[in-house]
Amino acid sequence: KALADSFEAQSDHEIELSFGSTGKHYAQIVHGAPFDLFFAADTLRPSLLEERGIAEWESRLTYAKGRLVLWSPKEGYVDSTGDVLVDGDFRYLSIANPKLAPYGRAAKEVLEQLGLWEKFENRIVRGENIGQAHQFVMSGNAELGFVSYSQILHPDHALEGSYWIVPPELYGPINQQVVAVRDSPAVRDFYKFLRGSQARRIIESYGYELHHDTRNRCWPRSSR
Amino acid sequence: MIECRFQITKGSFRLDTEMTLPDRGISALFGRSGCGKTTFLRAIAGLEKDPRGRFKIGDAIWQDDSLFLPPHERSLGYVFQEASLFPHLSVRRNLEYGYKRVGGAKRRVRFDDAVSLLGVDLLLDRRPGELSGGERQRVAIARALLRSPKILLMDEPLASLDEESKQEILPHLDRLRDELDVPVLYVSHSTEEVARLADHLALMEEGTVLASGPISEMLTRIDMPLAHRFDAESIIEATVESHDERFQLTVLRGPVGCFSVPRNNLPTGHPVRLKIFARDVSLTLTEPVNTSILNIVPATVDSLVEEGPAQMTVRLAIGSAPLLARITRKSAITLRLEPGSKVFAQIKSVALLA
Amino acid sequence: MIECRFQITKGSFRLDTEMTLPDRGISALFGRSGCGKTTFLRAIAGLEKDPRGRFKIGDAIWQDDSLFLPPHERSLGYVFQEASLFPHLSVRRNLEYGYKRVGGAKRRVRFDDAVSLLGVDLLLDRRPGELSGGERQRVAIARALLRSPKILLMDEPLASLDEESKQEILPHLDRLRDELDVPVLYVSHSTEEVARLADHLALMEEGTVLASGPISEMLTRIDMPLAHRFDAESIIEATVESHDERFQLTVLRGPVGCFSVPRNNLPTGHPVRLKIFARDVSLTLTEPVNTSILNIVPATVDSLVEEGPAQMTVRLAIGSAPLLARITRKSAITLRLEPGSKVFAQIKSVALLA
Amino acid sequence: MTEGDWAALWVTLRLAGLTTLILLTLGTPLAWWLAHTRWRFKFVLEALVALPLVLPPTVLGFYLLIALGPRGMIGGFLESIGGRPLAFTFAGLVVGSVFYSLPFVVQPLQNAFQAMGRRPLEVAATLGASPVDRFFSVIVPIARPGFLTAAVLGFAHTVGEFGVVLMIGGNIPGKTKVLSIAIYDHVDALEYGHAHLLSGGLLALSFLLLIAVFGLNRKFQVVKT
Amino acid sequence: MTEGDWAALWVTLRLAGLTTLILLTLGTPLAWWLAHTRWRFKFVLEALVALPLVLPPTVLGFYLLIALGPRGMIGGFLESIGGRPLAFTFAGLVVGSVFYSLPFVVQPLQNAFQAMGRRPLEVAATLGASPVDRFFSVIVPIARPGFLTAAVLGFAHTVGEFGVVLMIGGNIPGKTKVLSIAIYDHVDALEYGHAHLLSGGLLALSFLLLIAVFGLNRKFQVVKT
Ligand SMILES: Nc1ncnc2c1ncn2[C@@H]1O[C@H](COP(=O)(O)OP(=O)(O)OP(=O)(O)O)[C@@H](O)[C@H]1O
Ligand SMILES: Nc1ncnc2c1ncn2[C@@H]1O[C@H](COP(=O)(O)OP(=O)(O)OP(=O)(O)O)[C@@H](O)[C@H]1O
Ligand SMILES: [Mg+2]
Ligand SMILES: [Mg+2]
Repeated sequence: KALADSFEAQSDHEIELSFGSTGKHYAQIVHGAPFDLFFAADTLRPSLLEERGIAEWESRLTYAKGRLVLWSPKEGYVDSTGDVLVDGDFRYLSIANPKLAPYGRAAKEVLEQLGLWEKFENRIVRGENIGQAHQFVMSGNAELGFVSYSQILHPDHALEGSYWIVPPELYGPINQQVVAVRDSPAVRDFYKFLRGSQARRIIESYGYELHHDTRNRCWPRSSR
Repeated sequence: MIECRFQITKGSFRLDTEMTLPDRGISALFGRSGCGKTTFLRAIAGLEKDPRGRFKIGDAIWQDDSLFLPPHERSLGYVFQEASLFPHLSVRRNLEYGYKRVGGAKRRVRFDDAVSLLGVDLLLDRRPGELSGGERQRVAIARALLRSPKILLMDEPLASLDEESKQEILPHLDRLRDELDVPVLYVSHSTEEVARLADHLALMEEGTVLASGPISEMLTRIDMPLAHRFDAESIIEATVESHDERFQLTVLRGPVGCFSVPRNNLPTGHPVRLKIFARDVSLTLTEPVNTSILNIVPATVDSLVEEGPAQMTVRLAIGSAPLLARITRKSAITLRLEPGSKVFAQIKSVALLA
Repeated sequence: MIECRFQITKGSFRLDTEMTLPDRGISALFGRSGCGKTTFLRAIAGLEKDPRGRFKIGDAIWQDDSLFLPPHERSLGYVFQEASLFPHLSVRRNLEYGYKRVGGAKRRVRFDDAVSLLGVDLLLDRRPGELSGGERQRVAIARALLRSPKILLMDEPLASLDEESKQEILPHLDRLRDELDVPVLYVSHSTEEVARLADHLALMEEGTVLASGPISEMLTRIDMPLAHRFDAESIIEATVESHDERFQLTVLRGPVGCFSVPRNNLPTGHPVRLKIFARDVSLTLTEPVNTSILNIVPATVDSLVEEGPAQMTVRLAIGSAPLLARITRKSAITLRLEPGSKVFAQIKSVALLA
Repeated sequence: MTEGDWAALWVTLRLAGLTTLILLTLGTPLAWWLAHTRWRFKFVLEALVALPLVLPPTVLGFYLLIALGPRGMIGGFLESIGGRPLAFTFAGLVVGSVFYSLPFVVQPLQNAFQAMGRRPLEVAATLGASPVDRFFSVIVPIARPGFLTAAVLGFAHTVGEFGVVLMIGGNIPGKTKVLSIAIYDHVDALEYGHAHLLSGGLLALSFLLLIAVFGLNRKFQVVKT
Repeated sequence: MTEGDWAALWVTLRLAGLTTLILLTLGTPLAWWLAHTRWRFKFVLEALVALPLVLPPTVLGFYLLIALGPRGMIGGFLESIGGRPLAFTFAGLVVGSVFYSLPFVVQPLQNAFQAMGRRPLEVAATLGASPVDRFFSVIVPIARPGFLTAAVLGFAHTVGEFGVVLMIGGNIPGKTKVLSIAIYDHVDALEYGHAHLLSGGLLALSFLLLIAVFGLNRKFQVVKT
């Protein structure tokens, strides 16, 4: 959203945003939704769109990489190494649904790496998306949970509680991709903007890692 | 004339009627509980559908083989057996419901008249749930009248009313008949009411019409169940002869001799009807004297029928008019009555009705 | 004794009654539409709550200052003014509803008896929506009877029934009164029914009890509206004297002289009541002869009251019993009647009721 | 509240209002027929009407989307007769909401019609009221509690519903983005303050609306004995 | 169907069954009271009952979650009396569903009670039926269409609902994961085949259930005049 605001500020295009789960929007685009750009939380669905010829070929661009953190609103509850998990002194651990959300998939991988997945199976609550995972923790019903770093860095909220930034080795990358569903001057402008430094600053300030994607650098081809 | 023919099946009950009724005056429908009176009225109203039924009133055909007027296009007023007021409307709006739906030109009953006639003035702002049983019934009658209908169907409209209310309403039904010329089809279990009101009588039994005819004929026909009932009665037509101011009596000229009744204001020569209960008629062989009975007429015995072991119904002729008398068998034998016997019929004057 | 006192306000209507009724026999409640009869019955049933009301039947107190038995703990049978059958139950299950809720030992009316008495045998498997008006009413009566109640409240139970059905049901109500000793509180607009059935009569007007007393007293009290009505009547107690096999008559001994009525099977010496309509009594100065009237008794004029301009009500004494006669003023003057005059009262035998 | 929120509120009110209107229009004859038919298999239809309820809204929305899409049955048909596809349009939202809220309207109405019986209609007919007249002068007022329930449930459910709406509408601001989605978005984006504000506003508004409806209803209570 | 699906089905049926039962138990006295009270402000209560409907389920779930949490009103109270918190438990699901489906139960019942009037109860009382007896022998059968609608709407809505359930339940397999969430998951994960299967199964099952309910109902139809 911040990206959109800033893009609107610097160009004469207007953007209308539609939020929702990646899977839902995927289904909608397949059935003809009038979207120009599709920001997915993963790489699977943009590539599917590309393959099915619904999106512009090779327009996929990984614009950011998410970072997973284990967070609790309680001060000093989560240590900087994640040992609180091993102690298992909690009632509920919140994650996003591994099946639906890349953060969930990542969280599951972390737990599996630590050999805790089986142990906690019945104490893990799954949000539909990373937003709900955050709400479970925020409301105090789950003591801690795997959320995205961007959530606890959110500029609207003071950073509170304690967290552990999970080392990226413990999970596969959470690549966030954008794909162009339709080609238009505005879309092209946006792509240009997205690659620019201002966009990269915003992305970083929201707690994402930048991704150095080379493969998609070619779209849009100027030759078209 | 009103002609009707209906065949309607309801469960195991079958209504199968064919009947002609006069299209003026009051026709009474008489019969035991469950004999099909309500079904018959509903058929006339178009609420029970018989595709092969027929109904014709005057020149207007309401239904026949090719036509079926829906109920709301039949100009009729229907007083249901249960008052059936609209629960969501006040009494006033209940009354207005039908009234408003009659074109101004066709209105022949005034709102205020119906209201005061049925004594519901004070109830106008109540809800039906706040009325007594009799009050509901009166509102329902007023509502039907305000429809200014071409025919009035009344299913025991006075059943839950006290005698006084009845006495107040009955004359107005008379008037309705006479002034507005609206034929009325009237279901009642009260022979009193029927004899008082009706010009025509149809007897029903198990879904069929047993007999139908002018009231005076029906009440005295000895082959009809009615004549055998405890309260069998005769109707005699007469005209006003004179008024006796001193004793406040009106003298009526009947087929033979005169009858005295309480004074009324009818002009001389006006036709009236006398209703005489068979049990109010006693017979003597010699002319009685020094008696409080004013109405004594010579009569001839026409026929005698046993009425159970102890009683007899004697059909008399006064002039050409029939008159029933109910006496004990003992009296009949003691007095040696037989067809042709000359007797005096004494009728208590107070038992005569206008 | 049954003692009751209720004060109930409904909108602008106010019921304020205090009354003592005999706790056996049939008490009739008589009054104009809207005078509070239904409200009174509902109060007895506990359906209208008056916290300061009082009701005592025999030794059982149903409500007083400190006690209020809810309706279902009052052993009563209530026939509502509208039949009010349960729409979701068949006729059989409607009847069983109250029947099943009476402990076996307390059952005093048999299921089959009530069913056949009210002639609803063939209707048992129907739904209330499939019955005629009179049929519904009969089912409601049977249902109340099957409750084997301590008191029976009946709100115009026979209003929509034909004469024949009434004649079938009435004797059984008599029997109920006599055999089961259940007091009955009976609302009716029919003086005929009341005189036929009731032992006690309470007259209501605008929410208050105007008068209450034994029927024979009430019907002949000249200060009571009832005696002035068109169908004023007297009740005379008598006993069975003998039976006349030849003419199928029963001779009854009254206060003075004998009365003949159609033969019945009552044992000699059995007490009976005779109902005599004032208008069925005619007076003569000389003993009539050669007449079909069997019942002629000597009487003394007690008092005379004008009844409108043309008529008079004469209160006679036969022995000590009161008897009303309705005659014209002309006759009264012609016959020079005055208190103390000796006359013969002629009463048509068929007008006597058992 | 942002301009977007106002737009969403406006879309919501239009959607709920229009849906309720259509539901009452379609639901009334259907409920009347169900209440009075003697057709042996009406219970199958009754079951069918209630069926959409058991699917999760998003899933129902998904199937509706497929059906409405250019390759779907309805969408394909519409396209073949030259109509525009319904998905992602306001019209599509209305269709989806109507479909989903139908049982809330049909069932209360059917009950009200059944409880009423035929007698008041017969009386009205003998008093000269034509069928349309009877509908407005007798059926509507006597079955009023049923209509009220139908309207309230239908309206409130459409306001609050968002699974179907999100799926079919695609959350396009000013067109198919309704307030419920806006609130959801705020919650999802951790903008709790804004979400509280909108929720509070929606609740307050709805409460006032409901109070008005039920308060008015009180005035017309029918006394029954 | 996987083992997980069976578990989800089982949780769903238990949840919907229990919720319906509780709804009927709580809703009946409330509806009765609303139908017969002459309290001047009952319309406020009526509006309150319908209010939860206007919030999107997920948002409602969110607020419920906060209320149930250790710092929330309900959660705090429960904790202070030594109870266990309700979030992410089956019991919590039930509470949430009851809260959310209440209007679907209260309103049809209230209408049925109003349409019935007091007369049948008075008759039953004079025939010796105690209040409890009257409830089962008169109120239930006469208000049966109302109970049926209440139960069907309450049950179906609970089966299909998933926003509140997901929020409060936390989607724990075998414990709080219901079928609607499972189907949703499949759709969102593009496992359409599986989603179709489950949806189809759920629809078929529900259809059979509804057919049975409405079919039985047919047998007891009351004839009204
Ligand atoms: N809810 C109410 N609000 C106002 N007045 C009422 C209400 N219910 C009854 N009334 C009035 O109370 C009076 C007594 O009613 P009740 O039903 O007891 O009369 P009733 O003697 O049984 O009459 P009927 O013979 O016509 O049945 C009537 O005048 C009626 O209008
Ligand atoms: N739906 C039905 N199914 C079966 N039989 C029915 C149905 N409706 C009416 N009947 C029967 O039809 C007959 C005629 O009913 P109707 O109401 O016309 O009688 P009625 O003459 O008006 O009687 P009452 O004087 O008791 O009102 C009755 O025997 C009744 O039992
Ligand atoms: Mg009838
Ligand atoms: Mg009454």
